[in-house]
Amino acid sequence: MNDPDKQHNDNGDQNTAPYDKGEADNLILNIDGFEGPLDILLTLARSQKVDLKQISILQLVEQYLSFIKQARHLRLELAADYLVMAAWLAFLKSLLLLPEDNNSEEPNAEELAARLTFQLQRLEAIRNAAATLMSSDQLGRDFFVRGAPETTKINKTFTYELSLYEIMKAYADHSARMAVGEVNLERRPVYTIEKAIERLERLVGSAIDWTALESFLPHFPEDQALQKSARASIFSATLELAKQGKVNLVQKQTFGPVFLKIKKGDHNGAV
Amino acid sequence: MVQSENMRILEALIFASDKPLSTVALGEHLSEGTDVEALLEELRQSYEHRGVNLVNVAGKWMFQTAPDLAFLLRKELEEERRLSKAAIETLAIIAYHQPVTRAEVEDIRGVSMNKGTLDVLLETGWVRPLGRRRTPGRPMTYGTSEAFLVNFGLNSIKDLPGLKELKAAGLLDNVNVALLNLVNPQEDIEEQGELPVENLS
Amino acid sequence: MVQSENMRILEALIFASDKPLSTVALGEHLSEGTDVEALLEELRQSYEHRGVNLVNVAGKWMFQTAPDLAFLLRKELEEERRLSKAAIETLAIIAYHQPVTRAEVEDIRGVSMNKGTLDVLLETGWVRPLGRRRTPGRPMTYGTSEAFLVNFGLNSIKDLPGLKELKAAGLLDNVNVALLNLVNPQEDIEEQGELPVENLS
Repeated sequence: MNDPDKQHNDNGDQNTAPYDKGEADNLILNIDGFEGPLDILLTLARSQKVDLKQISILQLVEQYLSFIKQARHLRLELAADYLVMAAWLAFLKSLLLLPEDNNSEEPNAEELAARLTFQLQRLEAIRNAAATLMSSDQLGRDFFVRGAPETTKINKTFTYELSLYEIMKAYADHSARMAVGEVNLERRPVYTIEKAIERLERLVGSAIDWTALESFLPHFPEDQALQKSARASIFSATLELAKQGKVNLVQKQTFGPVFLKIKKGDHNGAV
Repeated sequence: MVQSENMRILEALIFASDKPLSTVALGEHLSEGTDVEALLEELRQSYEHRGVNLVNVAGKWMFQTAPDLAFLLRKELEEERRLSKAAIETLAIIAYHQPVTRAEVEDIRGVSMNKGTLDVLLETGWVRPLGRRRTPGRPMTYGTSEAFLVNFGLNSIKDLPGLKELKAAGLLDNVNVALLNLVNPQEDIEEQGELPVENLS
Repeated sequence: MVQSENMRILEALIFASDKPLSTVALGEHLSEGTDVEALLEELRQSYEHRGVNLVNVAGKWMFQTAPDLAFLLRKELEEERRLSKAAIETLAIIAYHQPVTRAEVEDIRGVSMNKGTLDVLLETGWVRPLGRRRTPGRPMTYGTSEAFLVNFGLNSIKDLPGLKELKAAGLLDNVNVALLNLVNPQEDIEEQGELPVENLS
């Protein structure tokens, strides 16, 4: 059986060794071990060996101030809050020593002292509670739960929602994407218009009468694409020359052959 | 011992789990109209003197080893569970004063809170944020979790050791309220400053 | 039921352990000369008709939910899942190109296959291994299952719509038909738009 009462120590004074001057030195050496001025005040208050409700605040103030004095004498680095507390306590001491002035704007000394007493009591109480709590039975230390819990086994079955349309779409998209991926834009063989104009100007002079456009075409029996390009360029060149007034064009019917003939005057002029 | 089928089901469900199960969750496995509470009480009694006990923690049910066998099973707490003095003190303040703000914890301890302290406590899963207080600055308040109750074998925050005494002594009150009581002792101490704990239930 | 202290200890030890405990290991916690076997047998019997049973597995002892209550700890869950885009495309390729190896799918898709993709497809039951190909490395080939045909309302895999139908259905609308023909060169080449130049001849 656990016995929390053993740890329970509401007054905190039975177990606490009294502090005399020598202990105060000890206190100072351990200053790093304290968690702030309130912690030190509580330790000092305990040294009065009375119930916290009964402690003498004036005595506590003296204890603290002498503690700070000694610490400074030993040139210990004191955090600012220790000094702030010292200043406040010095102020409190002056209030406690002065006769009470009811009309004064100053805070009530008794109330300030009560406030400090309460803070010390509260800190002491929560420390005792913490000790009791931590010494009570704890899971994984004093009691245990099922070591090998049997968890719920979940038998999951999955259903997949998919339509034929989605499969088709996926395949179509894939095909399209791969198609784009494989495009290889080869440079198509081109018979340039410049070349065509040059050829036409050269040949058309030798033709006296109306001559079909076909007869001016270069021949590329091995290369259909180049042949097509040449046809297009020769036609364009014909139009260009007609625009420049160098040749006349005739087409007797829709889709019929195009005939061209050099303009006489220009020809003469050109030659 | 002849057990009813319902009791066998409850026993199996709670025994299988390493976490406490609520009466409602357990009831879902029994036919409607079953008096689950009564069955659980009966089951609890049948385990009362065994090596494993049925206990009511955090308002839920679980099996755990009997406390008197702790000597046999006691283990060192894992490293991660070993909390610093400051963390333990902070945990106690949060437990007894919840919902409590960081500033209030600092006020009670008289020192500003170390950066990591709250993190460590949140990490243990014992402390959780409880929401913001409707005061200027809307500070976050903290309290304890179900895991905290389970860890210390408490059915509710009201079962915290020494809580009644602390409350009666006014040590859980706000300083100003406490001072008011010191100056004008009131008849009805219970009335005033209801425990914030109530928010948890 | 009054239990002996020894029985309580055994009960607690087995309950709290995260693995089955041997008779010897259990005996170490009891005073020497205790008949551990007999105690365990007694404990086993006391749990025989309860929701939890003490069982001996491979010479070691553990608590286990009674077999007839195992259903309590099982949950049947049906979950609807969606296939990833990659999985759908892989499924489509397997359907259109079967029998096809993993390497071929990767080659067709132009990306390496994610580890889980084939697993997921096999899990759907729509894809199945068709056997190994008689080529070096003997790679596994995959195709669609009967469940695939049933699920998609097809009589046979030949009923899968071809590219032409995909186009007719408008699924390839945004695709340059001329480019698509690079993939399917035998299709529709005659209908390809004549170059306007031809009109001149």
